[in-house]
Amino acid sequence: MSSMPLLSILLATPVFGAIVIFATNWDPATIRRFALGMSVVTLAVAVCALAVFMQHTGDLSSGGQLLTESHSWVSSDGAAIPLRLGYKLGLDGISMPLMLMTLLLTPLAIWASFTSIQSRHREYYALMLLLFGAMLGVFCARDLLLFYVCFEFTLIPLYFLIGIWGGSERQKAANMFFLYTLAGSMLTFAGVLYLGWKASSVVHDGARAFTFDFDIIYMLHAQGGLSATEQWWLFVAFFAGFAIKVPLFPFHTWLPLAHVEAPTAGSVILAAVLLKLGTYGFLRVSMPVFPNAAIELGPVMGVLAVVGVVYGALAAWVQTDVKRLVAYSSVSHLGFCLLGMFCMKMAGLTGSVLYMVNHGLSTGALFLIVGMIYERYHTREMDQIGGLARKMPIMAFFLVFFTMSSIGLPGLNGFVSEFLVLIGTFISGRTDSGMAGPLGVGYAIPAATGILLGAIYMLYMVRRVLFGPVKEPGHGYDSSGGLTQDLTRREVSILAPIALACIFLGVYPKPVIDWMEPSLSPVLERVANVHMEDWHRATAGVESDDAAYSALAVTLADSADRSTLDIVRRDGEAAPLAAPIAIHMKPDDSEALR
Amino acid sequence: MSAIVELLLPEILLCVGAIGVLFLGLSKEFSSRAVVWSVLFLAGAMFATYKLAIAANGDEVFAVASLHTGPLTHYVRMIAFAIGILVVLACKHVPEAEERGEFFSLILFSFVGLSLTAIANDLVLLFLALELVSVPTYILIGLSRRDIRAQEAAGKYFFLGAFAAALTLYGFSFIYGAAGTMTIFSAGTVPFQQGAYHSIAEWFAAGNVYDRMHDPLLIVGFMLSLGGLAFKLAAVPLHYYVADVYQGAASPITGMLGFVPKFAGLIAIMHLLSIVQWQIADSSVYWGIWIIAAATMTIGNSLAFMQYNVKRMLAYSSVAHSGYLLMALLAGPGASGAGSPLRNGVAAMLFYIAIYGAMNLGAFLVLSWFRKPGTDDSDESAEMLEDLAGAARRHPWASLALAVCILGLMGFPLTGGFLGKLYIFSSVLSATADMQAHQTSLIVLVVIGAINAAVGAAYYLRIIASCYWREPSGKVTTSTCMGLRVALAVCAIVVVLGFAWPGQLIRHSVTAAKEGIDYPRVMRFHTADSHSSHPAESVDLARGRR
Amino acid sequence: MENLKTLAILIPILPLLGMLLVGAVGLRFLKDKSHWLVITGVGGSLVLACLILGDVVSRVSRDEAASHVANAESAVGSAALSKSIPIYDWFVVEADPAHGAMQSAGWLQMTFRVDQLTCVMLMTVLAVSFMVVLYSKGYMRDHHGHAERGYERFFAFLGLFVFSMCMLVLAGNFLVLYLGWELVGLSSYLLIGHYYQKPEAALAARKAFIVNRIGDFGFALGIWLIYLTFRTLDHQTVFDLVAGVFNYDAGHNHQAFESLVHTTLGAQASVMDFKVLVESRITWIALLLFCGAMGKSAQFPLHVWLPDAMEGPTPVSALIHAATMVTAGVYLVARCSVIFASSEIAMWFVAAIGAATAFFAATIAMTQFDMKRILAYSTLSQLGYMFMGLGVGAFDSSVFHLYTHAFFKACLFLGAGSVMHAMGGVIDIRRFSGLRKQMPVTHLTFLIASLALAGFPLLSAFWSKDEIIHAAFQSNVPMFGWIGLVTALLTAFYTFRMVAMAFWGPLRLPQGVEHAHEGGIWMNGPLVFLSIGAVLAGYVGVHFVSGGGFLGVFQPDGVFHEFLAPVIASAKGILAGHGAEHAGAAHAGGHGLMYASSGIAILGILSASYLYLKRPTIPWAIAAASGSLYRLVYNKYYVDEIYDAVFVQPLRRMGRLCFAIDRNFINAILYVLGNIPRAIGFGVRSGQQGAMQGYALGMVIGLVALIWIVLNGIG
Amino acid sequence: MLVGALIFGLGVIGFLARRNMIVMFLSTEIMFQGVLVNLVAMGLLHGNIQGQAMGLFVLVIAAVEAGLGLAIVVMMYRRRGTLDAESWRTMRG
Repeated sequence: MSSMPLLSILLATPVFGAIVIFATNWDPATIRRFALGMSVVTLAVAVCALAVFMQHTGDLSSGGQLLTESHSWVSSDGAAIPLRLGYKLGLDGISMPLMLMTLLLTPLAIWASFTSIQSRHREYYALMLLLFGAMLGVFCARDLLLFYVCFEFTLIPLYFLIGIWGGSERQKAANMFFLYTLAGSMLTFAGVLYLGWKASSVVHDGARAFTFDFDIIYMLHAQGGLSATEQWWLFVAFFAGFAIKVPLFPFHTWLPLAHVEAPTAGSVILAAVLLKLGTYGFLRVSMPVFPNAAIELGPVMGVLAVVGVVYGALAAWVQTDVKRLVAYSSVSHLGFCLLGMFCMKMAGLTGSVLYMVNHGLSTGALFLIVGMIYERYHTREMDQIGGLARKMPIMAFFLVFFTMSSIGLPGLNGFVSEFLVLIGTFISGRTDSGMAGPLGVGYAIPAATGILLGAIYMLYMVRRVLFGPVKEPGHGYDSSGGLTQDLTRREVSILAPIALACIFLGVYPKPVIDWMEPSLSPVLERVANVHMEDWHRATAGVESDDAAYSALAVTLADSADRSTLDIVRRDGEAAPLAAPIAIHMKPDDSEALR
Repeated sequence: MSAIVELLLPEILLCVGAIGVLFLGLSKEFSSRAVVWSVLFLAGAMFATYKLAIAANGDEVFAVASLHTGPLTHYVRMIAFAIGILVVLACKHVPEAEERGEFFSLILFSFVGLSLTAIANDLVLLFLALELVSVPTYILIGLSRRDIRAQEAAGKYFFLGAFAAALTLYGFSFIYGAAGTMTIFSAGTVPFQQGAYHSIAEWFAAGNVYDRMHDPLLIVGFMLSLGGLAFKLAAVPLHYYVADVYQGAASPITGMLGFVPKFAGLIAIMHLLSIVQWQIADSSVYWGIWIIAAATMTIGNSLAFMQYNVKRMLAYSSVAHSGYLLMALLAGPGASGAGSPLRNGVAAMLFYIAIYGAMNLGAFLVLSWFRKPGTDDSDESAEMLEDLAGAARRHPWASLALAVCILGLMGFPLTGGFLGKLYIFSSVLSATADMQAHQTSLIVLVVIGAINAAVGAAYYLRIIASCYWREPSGKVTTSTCMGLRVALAVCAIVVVLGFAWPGQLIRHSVTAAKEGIDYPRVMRFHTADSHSSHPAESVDLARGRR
Repeated sequence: MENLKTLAILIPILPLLGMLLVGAVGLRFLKDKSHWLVITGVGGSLVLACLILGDVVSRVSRDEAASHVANAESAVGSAALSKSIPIYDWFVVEADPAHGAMQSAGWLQMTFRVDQLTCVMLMTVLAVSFMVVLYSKGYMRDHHGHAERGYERFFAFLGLFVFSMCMLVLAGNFLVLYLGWELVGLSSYLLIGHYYQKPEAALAARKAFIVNRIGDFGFALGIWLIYLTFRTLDHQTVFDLVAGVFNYDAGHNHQAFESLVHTTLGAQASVMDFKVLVESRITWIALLLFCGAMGKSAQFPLHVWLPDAMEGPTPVSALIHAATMVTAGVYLVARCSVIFASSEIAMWFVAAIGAATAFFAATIAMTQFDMKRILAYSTLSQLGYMFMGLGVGAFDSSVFHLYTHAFFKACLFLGAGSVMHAMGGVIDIRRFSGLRKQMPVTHLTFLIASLALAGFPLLSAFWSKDEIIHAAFQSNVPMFGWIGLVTALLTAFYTFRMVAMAFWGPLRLPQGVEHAHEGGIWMNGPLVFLSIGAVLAGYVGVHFVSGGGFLGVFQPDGVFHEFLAPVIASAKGILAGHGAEHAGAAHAGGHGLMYASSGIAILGILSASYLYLKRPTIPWAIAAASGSLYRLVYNKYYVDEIYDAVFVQPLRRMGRLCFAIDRNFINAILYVLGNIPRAIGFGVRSGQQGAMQGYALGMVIGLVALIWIVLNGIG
Repeated sequence: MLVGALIFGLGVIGFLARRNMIVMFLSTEIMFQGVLVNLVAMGLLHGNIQGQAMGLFVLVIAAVEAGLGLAIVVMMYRRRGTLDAESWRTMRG
């Protein structure tokens, strides 16, 4: 699409910056400025990528890719099945908003760590930029292998970030984080390979190649490549890797540990972006490529997500450490996000993608604020600090603002996504529009209590920290590093853009949704097709004489569009004439329908 | 006669070099330049192999009953000599002045042995080559360090090595018993006299696969030799010596120990497997190898998990890696002789062994790079985890190299190790298509491999962590040996290059592997009209001379 | 239509602008001048509201003139009113994947809607808010006149509150209604927590927000259920659909209804199935919506937050807890009268809750000594009245009562505020009395408002309360009517108990206060205006008829009711359909009831003043005698404690349990998993004893085992 | 073949049982002889001389081993003073 390989430049700048920082040994001040400069340059490149993206939104429809570039990285086309490991980048409606969020948050995080990081600046900023590059890589990777490599590569910088600049028992937290995620992603690695191997059976414009290209893998399903059991196993393999990354209920114990120990900027990036890799993975890989399994396991995922929501909220309520509280709140929020994804409804999907962006913004900002408090009072225990509103009114304003955004107050971004997710789950059981998703009302109501619990623990935290009599740990605020009592101009200018983004997304999310919709509809369509087949198999069982009805069915199939199916099914019982007719959809029919 | 000389040119050059270096060692002032000469000779050998490879351009050449060269041998020689140069460079500072001559000549002899195993087409030559590989190493270990542990390591290695050699030989004798001839492959078609076959492969091809595979003699012979070779690989039943020997010897030597015998063992096993044309699917030998591979990986990783001495940890990690390599061999070349390492186990193994050699060597070289005040005045190479503590603070580049090599061993993306593991796992997976009967067991193997990789990550991480996090203990200094620094840099680069630009290496490993598959080409032979004159001439020579 | 839209948009924007300006600018420059910004903002939107009222009234009258032949069938003019005015697309909910493209129906717009009910509410809200803003300019100053700390923050949040209240009232679809609903909750949280130093204030603010949130939870479920059934959230379409469903079998021509069904649900929806679906779900929808109303208007189960909300500054209590926020619930039920009317159970439930709350709150008010607490409970009981009115079908009279109640309750609160201001923050009526002489203006306005509250004849509350009681008697559950009368008596009694103890009797002042001085002009002005409003507001709902009627002159069901008639016409139709005979709110022959209720009011007033002035000892004796009953009532039936025990503590314990599970259970599993390789290692390590023989032995055993396995072939 | 197997077995047992290093070395030599016998037997089976040719090579290697082995044993003896294999236990675990 674009002449200039924008995306590769986008990826290269942070990595280049990291190398330069690592190579030269400037004094900390220049390093800081350089790091910030590099991240802002990346932002600039991204803006022009956005410009190009905006022009072409037209052909985004039905899962089109923009700004794609692909060069073969390793290709030995020796014998029968050539090996083509591609380096393919591309952006579409789903990855663009997440990219923008990352591009907004990382420079701010780097800027915020000017005061919080006192030692070994060089490695710190180099690692931050490396992490930045890896994250961008994940979002715009169009090749499963590249996706996996970047997915893995984000682990190292963060491992060191937590390990070196973390809190008290940082090594235990870093180790647990690294090994836990790695163990999960090892299984995913096996899944990736199996998928790549299966993909070679896809005849794509004539040639069959052993490749990991997303588009070919997406075609895999269309050509009926994967049997139901295979899909099920692959779904489980990818589930292992992604579920640990998104702290889904049983696997979330590493998150509070990692957050409490990570330095401010580290936990901002961890919360805002890294958790999203898991959900993004689900959306980008698990849903489209294994739709049968996605539907089959939908209820299981639904239950896990809902338990996650309630569990996270309750656990957050009893915390004494502010950071751990916010960490558990992200467990609860991401439960929502997954719930939205598995309700197989456009509302749910849009809601979950929006949720990823909103959660990133609000929780990222909350962590920044907690970091700022920590820089001043060197404690995160709620019972040691209190009544800060009097001493730090500006900070109080921002804290209340972002709490409201994360609770989901209408008018701010949290509400939009929360409402969409819940309404999607609510109507997920209904069949008359499109097809029924696996989740229904039974999931929506317990999840809705999540909003309630959310308000309770967030306000509990706000009251303990801001209101009530003023309590300060012993020595008052430490004014080293030019920190004034209330937020310095720098800190305010860090939080302000995030606040503006929250308001914009809350009041007028239409442009972002316009991007998302065309990219999400192919995912839904693929799931819809599958559902049709299951539904036939169910009703087909009812048929007595196969031959006669199939002739009739074929004629019906061509004329009827999807919506009449319901009539046929419902009225089937009532009217004696219309024998229970099932519409027989052969795979190529679904092609026609697309 | 000229053909044989031409074929063996690299080896001959190396032997001459070794002897030359031996003499150089005698005189005081020349001994310092021994290293330079040995590097020169190694480079010469490489160049000769390169010339041979170009000449043969990919097809089989049988000089005499017991020798053959082909893409596989060229690949093996190139890799062997390249690593050889690195080892020699790295060992510059190890031997004392007076023993320098013997030291380097022994290294050269060991590498000659390695390249001979590749060429060997005859059980006898194969065994000789294996011995030539391991005997010098016994002495090298003894020479490498003056303290008592080196002697103990040498002793242990010798006794157990001899024991294993006897085992292998015993196995070979049984194979000979079954087949009746020593040569593995032959180009000739006409059987010498009724009933006798020109080569084991011919014998195997003659009968149908099933009863051949279940010929008792063959099975016993096969398993015994497999056992003996497993010692070289340090596979599980015979892995006991690894930790003590690796800990005893000096780090560069341990680096070489990690690579040379393992590579030789693997080639020997490849020879054995190609005799039976990789048809081990339906025989119980498949399960034998399966168990060895699985056990090696698991036990190797578990033991490594326990260690605090970096050398012992890396020793057990090399055990684990032999497990991965065996797994690749189990996958076999893949029915359709696929063109990519993703489908062809042997190619994956060849690619991975090359990368592994560099990684392993790199890791040990870094260890020898960090010196700590040893018991007597001469400083010791770092061993315990504490020695590495906080190394990153003062020597960022060296610890970066260590981190790169360790990440490679772990199989982390952006290092050759990742690609290696990728190829091995995917070739095993694609092998499921070929051997339907073993579909589940192969997938289980991959899962075990994946879990082991994760466990492996745990203890590798500990090394990196101690480098980067612990406070520097202050007494760690670095050695000044230039050669070591160059070798270290080259290893680290090779590991990273393995990921960034693996195309070339893959192409070579694939062609080499392909050649490995067509071994049982008793039927196929070079007709007179084959294109280039040179090989035809050598074929007549082979036929003629019988 | 066009100017209506611009006006409608401007109304909320002005207070918002005021708030933003104060927030941004106020902190540095305007220090104590920031109130001007908010005053101008609220004042401006008040003017605009009047303009809109004028426009709507003219529109309605034009229809009367044009169609005086047909009976009240609204012509083009007021029909246009019921259309919602789309402002912009907010976000998407439904896009049918099959069609790929996004149909517009899927988009939820931010829509406004201006009709009679909105005008009434706007007038009430903005008038009272304007008064309160003026009042708080005076009130929020400490003794020597300059602004308290957080002065500008207070005004900013006031602006936010007015903005959100306007959004709530102007909402065109349920989503915007929910938006306004939550924003109002937020602003009440911020305002109650104004004095955040005091821990109780912070606790009260949090409690208010969370209880509101519980209500909103029910409300949100209701909205989703509506969307699930009707696939649209627009008020008008939903109401037409419901009306259509329930009039369907009434033989109307239902082409219009079927076409509407097809437009919203898509061509294929079968009408019959839709009808069955709606009938089964309507009760659920109504109850869930009412749950939201209960949360906001502090009805019985969720009323706990209102008394504690008195921690906030008095203007806040006046504005939020008297006139505007608490009435949001009533407005919601009135707006969705169609939905409520169509389900018997819901109507009964609303009425029951209303009655219970009214009676229950009145009893508690009798025993309280904190003036603001008494007023809070009196608000509770008046709200109970309004919901009872709604429950029995008298939608217009309950809105009328809301309208009148706003004026006198705000006046009472502001009066209490000026007393508190004078008494230096003391509000316990036992510690001072006889302020009559010291604070004549406050006393006078307070007296008028109390008379109105008590239901003294000819004053505003009398008319509206009487209409509700009358409708209650008419409804199929006369028992509500009796509860209404008894509560009226109690209301009169506790109101004048308060007035007597505070203003009459000998002059007593709490320590440290030399003399009670009147508030400045800024405080008394609004008081006077509101007291006048308390008197005159009633007459809007009454029309003069010669002969007959109460005192020969007055006839209930005046201009106010006609004005609201079209809004609740469909609801009335359904109710009539259900055979409930009480069509109109009141009609001739109800005069007997008027006399009875005015008698009760006077009785209550005299008895309270007599008891508390002449014989203060008697009430104490009664209290002592009733012993445990008194204590029960005094402690607000221990509702707070019950809630705490039943809900709060178990949840916290569950939370701790979850965290405990998290910490040791799951981590334990991980620890075990992590150590498996270590365990294997230990096992194997024993074989590594370092002796060569040991190694060789190991090797041989291994090999033999291997060969044995291969030989007898386990494969 | 049986005889070869017997001798080989003897060598193995000798290697395991005895602690004295020289005896261990001797038993490896015996194992080699066992293999030699086996080779010759196999040669007889097939009637070609390749078996014996291999045998000769084996002898040569055994000699090399002997030379080297004894040198190492002497070295260890000089270092440790005893011939007992058990004494060499410094590295373990």
